[in-house]
Amino acid sequence: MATKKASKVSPRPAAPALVPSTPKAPDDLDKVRELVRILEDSTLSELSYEDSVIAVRLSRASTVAAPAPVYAMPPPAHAPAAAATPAAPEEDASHHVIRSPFVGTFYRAASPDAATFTEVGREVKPGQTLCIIEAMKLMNEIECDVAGKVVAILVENGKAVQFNDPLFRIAVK
Amino acid sequence: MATKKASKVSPRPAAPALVPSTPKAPDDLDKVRELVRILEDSTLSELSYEDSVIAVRLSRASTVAAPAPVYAMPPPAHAPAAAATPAAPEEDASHHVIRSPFVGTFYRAASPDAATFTEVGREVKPGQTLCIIEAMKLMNEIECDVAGKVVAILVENGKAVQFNDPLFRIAVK
Amino acid sequence: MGKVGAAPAATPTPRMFKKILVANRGEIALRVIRAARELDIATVAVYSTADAESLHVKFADEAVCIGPPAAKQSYLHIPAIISAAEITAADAIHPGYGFLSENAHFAEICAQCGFRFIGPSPQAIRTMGDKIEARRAMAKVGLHSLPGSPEPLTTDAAALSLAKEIGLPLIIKAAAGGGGRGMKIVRNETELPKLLAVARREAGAAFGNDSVYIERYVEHPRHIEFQVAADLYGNVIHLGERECSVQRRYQKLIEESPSPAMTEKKRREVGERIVEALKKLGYSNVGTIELLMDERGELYFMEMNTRIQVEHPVTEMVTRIDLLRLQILLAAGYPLPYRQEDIQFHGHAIECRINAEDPVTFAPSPGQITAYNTPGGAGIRVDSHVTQDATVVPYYDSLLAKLIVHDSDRDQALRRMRSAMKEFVVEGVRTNIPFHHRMLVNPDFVAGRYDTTIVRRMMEES
Amino acid sequence: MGKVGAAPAATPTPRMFKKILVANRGEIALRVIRAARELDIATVAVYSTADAESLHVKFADEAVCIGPPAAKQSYLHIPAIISAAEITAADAIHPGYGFLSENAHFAEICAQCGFRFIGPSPQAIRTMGDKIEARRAMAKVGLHSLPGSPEPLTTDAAALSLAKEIGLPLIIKAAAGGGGRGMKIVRNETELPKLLAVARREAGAAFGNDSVYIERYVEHPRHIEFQVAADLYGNVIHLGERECSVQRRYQKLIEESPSPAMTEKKRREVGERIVEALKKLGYSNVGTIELLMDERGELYFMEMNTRIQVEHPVTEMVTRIDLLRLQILLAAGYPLPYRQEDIQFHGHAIECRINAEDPVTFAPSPGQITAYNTPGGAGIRVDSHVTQDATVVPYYDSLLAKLIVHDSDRDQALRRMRSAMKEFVVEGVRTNIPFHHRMLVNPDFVAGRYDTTIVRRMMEES
Repeated sequence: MATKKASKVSPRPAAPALVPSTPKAPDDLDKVRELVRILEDSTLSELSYEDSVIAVRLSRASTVAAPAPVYAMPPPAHAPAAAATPAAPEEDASHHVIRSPFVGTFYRAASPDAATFTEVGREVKPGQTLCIIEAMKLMNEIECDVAGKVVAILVENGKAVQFNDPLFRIAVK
Repeated sequence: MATKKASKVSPRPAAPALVPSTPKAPDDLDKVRELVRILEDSTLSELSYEDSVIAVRLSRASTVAAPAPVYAMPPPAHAPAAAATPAAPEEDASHHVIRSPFVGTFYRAASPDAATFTEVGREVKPGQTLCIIEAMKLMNEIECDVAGKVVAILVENGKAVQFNDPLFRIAVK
Repeated sequence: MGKVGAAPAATPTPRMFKKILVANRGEIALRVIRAARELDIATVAVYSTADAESLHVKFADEAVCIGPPAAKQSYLHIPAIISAAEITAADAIHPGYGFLSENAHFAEICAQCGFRFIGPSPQAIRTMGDKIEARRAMAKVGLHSLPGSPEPLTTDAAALSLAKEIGLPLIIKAAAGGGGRGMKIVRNETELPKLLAVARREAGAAFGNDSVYIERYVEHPRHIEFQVAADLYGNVIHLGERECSVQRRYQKLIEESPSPAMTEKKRREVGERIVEALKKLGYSNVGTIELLMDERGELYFMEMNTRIQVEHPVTEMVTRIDLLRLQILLAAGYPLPYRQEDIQFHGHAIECRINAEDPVTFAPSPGQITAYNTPGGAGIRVDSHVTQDATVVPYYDSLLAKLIVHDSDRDQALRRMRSAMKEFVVEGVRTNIPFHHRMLVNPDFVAGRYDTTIVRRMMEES
Repeated sequence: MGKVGAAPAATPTPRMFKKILVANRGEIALRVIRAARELDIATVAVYSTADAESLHVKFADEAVCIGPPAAKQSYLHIPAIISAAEITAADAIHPGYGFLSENAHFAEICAQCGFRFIGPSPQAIRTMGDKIEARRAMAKVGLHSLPGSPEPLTTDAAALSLAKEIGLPLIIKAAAGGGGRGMKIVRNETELPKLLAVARREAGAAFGNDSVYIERYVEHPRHIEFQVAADLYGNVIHLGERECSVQRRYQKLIEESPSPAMTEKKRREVGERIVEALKKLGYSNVGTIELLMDERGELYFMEMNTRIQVEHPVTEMVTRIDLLRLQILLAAGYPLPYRQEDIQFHGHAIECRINAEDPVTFAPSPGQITAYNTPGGAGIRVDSHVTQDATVVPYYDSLLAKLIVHDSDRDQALRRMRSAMKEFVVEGVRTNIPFHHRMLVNPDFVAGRYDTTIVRRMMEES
């Protein structure tokens, strides 16, 4: 759902016909401009200013920069997604991302006692098993589809993954 | 609306968004123009300004410019509005518009046999009766508030008008 | 005082209206438009320039702009409304609630100008609009108020002597009042003269009438009200009660029917007494008898509202009777289509008012609605005039929507309301939705053990 | 054939679910989430990548992405759904309608994996999923179908001989069919062999099963269906009928309850027969018996839907019973909370399906919703998963919303629906709202004299 910022609006046409010219900016108005900026940069809704020369009052109807609509409270806890981002290494568009083709549980080794299939920093090649996604008691081996080096492992061992969740980040050779 | 007969009223300014205290020297108005621009360029909804010469209050009711969805089918037939635009002469921002201060019925003469109060092309001056709006059997004379020449009469004799409907267009002298 | 609203000498033949002008705005204007349309009656909306984009304007068959934003020059401006009815050839005017709905003068002018006023007679409005008059009229026909002064107090001595009779604490109220203005609680006899003077001054300033009276003050009152309906032929029924004790500064926030404090026996007894009273008074059309329930469960007459109420939907949900439709039919001269024994109560209904206001300070929050989602599904009703991209204008009340749920019993209705409230999304303006989330899990409210102090107590806890 | 859904050997103790996974999307997913939440049961939404922004995803407690947009790889992909239930530790799965809701294999896998399937037994689903099986089972327990072949036809000679017995016109239907595919009407005996061959070929292509049968063809049938509910302990009730004759190519567009063609006596008689039949079959959970009413008012069994229906709200409105809540309670092992005599019918309910489709060509119309306003107020219910700014994706059905009204009788319900439909605003995609405006004033529909040919006839008139 789009959020419309109140600043991008046309003025109401009802206003009396004021033909805008381009006058020079008097010093007083520079002060007004600066005051507008101060209010806009704040979270406040009103500002009054008075000195020996001018008196200014500014207000805005409601807080403007509405954030994206937050539907539902309590917000839906996308259970697996929450578990799926242990550490976010620097993203690099050139990196190849291996994503989960299934909903299931992510394992880095064939069994609790076995060695992990791979580690960060290791070379990988096409066809090599990177991990297992368990779904309906079936152990699905997820194979690498490029040659390169593992830059990041994005899911913790034993955690749930959804379809399309990123699992590995690979720097392609 | 007055309870006495044939009350004399001047039309309200179309939109009281701008109330200059003592509009005189043109450089004051330059300042107003600049203040309007400051408000329009901002996300704010109100601005009051006062110095030793002028006092200005600016506001905008809403900051919406989203294209209005076309609600409802059948579309509401705004009965009086439909009748209130017989001929739309070329609009000119410099023209002064006399608007209806009442809901009622628009009459161009004091009685069916009497002469019309004015006609297109005639000179008018402040305080001169332009038409009658009948509301609750009361005949309310609508007076002119500027000196100038009638450019257009925007409502047909005997038709209903709403609050704020444009009645006359005057070229101000 | 005799009959407050005796049927006119020439009782009209039932004749359905052709066109109703709706002299109101917001959700209630839309509610009237819907009721009329469902009876194939054409509708005229009136609006101020601030409401040109409102749904009631868009959904009526015709619409007339009647004035600038200020209510005094638009929705309260009788000549503009009458003129709008004249130029659109309406044959009846529905006043909604607030604005001119309890203005006897307006009801009279409608009649004089040939428009049927959809409500009771001007006389009934006038009697019930004066609290002291209303209490006197109701006491005569058997509905007693809290012990207090039957007449406006004239001297401090009279007040002191009465105070001794009633006992402390007691409360001073404006005769023409409402909304808490002019009210003072007296807990100590010595404060009485001072507070009396203050109350008089406030009442005079607020209502142009400094008459005040005193009555016993109840520390933990419940606000319970009975919905009534009457035709022009002397038939009167009640449609059970609503409990409206969730209030902040006399503004109702949550209403429900039935009241957790009411028994079937008491409903029948009090209902019968109310019906008898209104028969004696010759009241017609719909109305609400507001009662105060003290800590011992005794009910006392407070006032009568001679119009439709904001919270009427909870009664509609438990009785399945459309009160707006009924109001129109009764005003058009039709006899009541129900006898008392036809009125049956099913399940439980709750209404939460969604206001555009700060959830903590309760300050109004006008602005543009940037996102809007109302709950739907089984047992859910939403009455609202708001849409996404609409602007909430600062000139009128802050009511955005009424969320009403119905379910098999109170516990299940509360679950349904909690569930639905989670789907209510309003962005761009602040609302009291967070307040409702809190109240709907408040242990006292959930248990049904609450009174009009519950909001204050809950706010203080945080 | 014996009992299709005999209670499991170890009848479970009633125990409320803790977490339900909703194996569906759109408005029915939201409907299930609401029902669960009102019982304080947590919910898991599953969704395809196309539905990531859907309300069912936003309003569930948890959500799991199960696959790409294609339904076969997401909402129809059993391993993905079971895995989602596993990783979220759900204890029950609600299939909604469509997708896997009548897939006996899925119901079996749910049970094997330890998830309660909220619906009848796999055996009941399987029996009713095969039309010939279903007809045979129902005929045995006293619910007869239109005269026709009891078994799939094997030879043309057998078909010809049967055709002589039944009389013309007759219709050829696919045993595994639905939605009109594989159906052929035979008006002339000589056409029979050719049409039989075509029907077989189409049935084989569409359903992987070329079994067909023939039956008497009714030119002006009404589609009437009975809602039933049954617990695991042999108790069965019916909740009256719905009429769904406003159809276009077997897609229902408007449903109502009660049917204008039904009498109280017939409802009781047919209802009792249905209840007895389902008791004999040992059916459990909710279901719908679809019947065909011929021109003489005789009712014939067509098929049974072993799931909740799109149009269930009209029954909820007239009975005030929440069918989704009931479905969950029954699946959790609770006994039916109502006896047949507790079921009372109040007033009249109508549902209009609002589809994102061209009002004339009925072609789907996906896109972004740029304005959305749903009607509200008394007697109005909206079940919708759509909001302003939402995108209608092209991968699934075109249902945007169901608008349901309730009122005191059919005439008044029609007025209410006409009034509410005027407030239904959808922009950005085309909808069938103009179709509804037309049908709601169609003289045959208004008079209640209509059958399944009404849409075609109305479209031809224009």
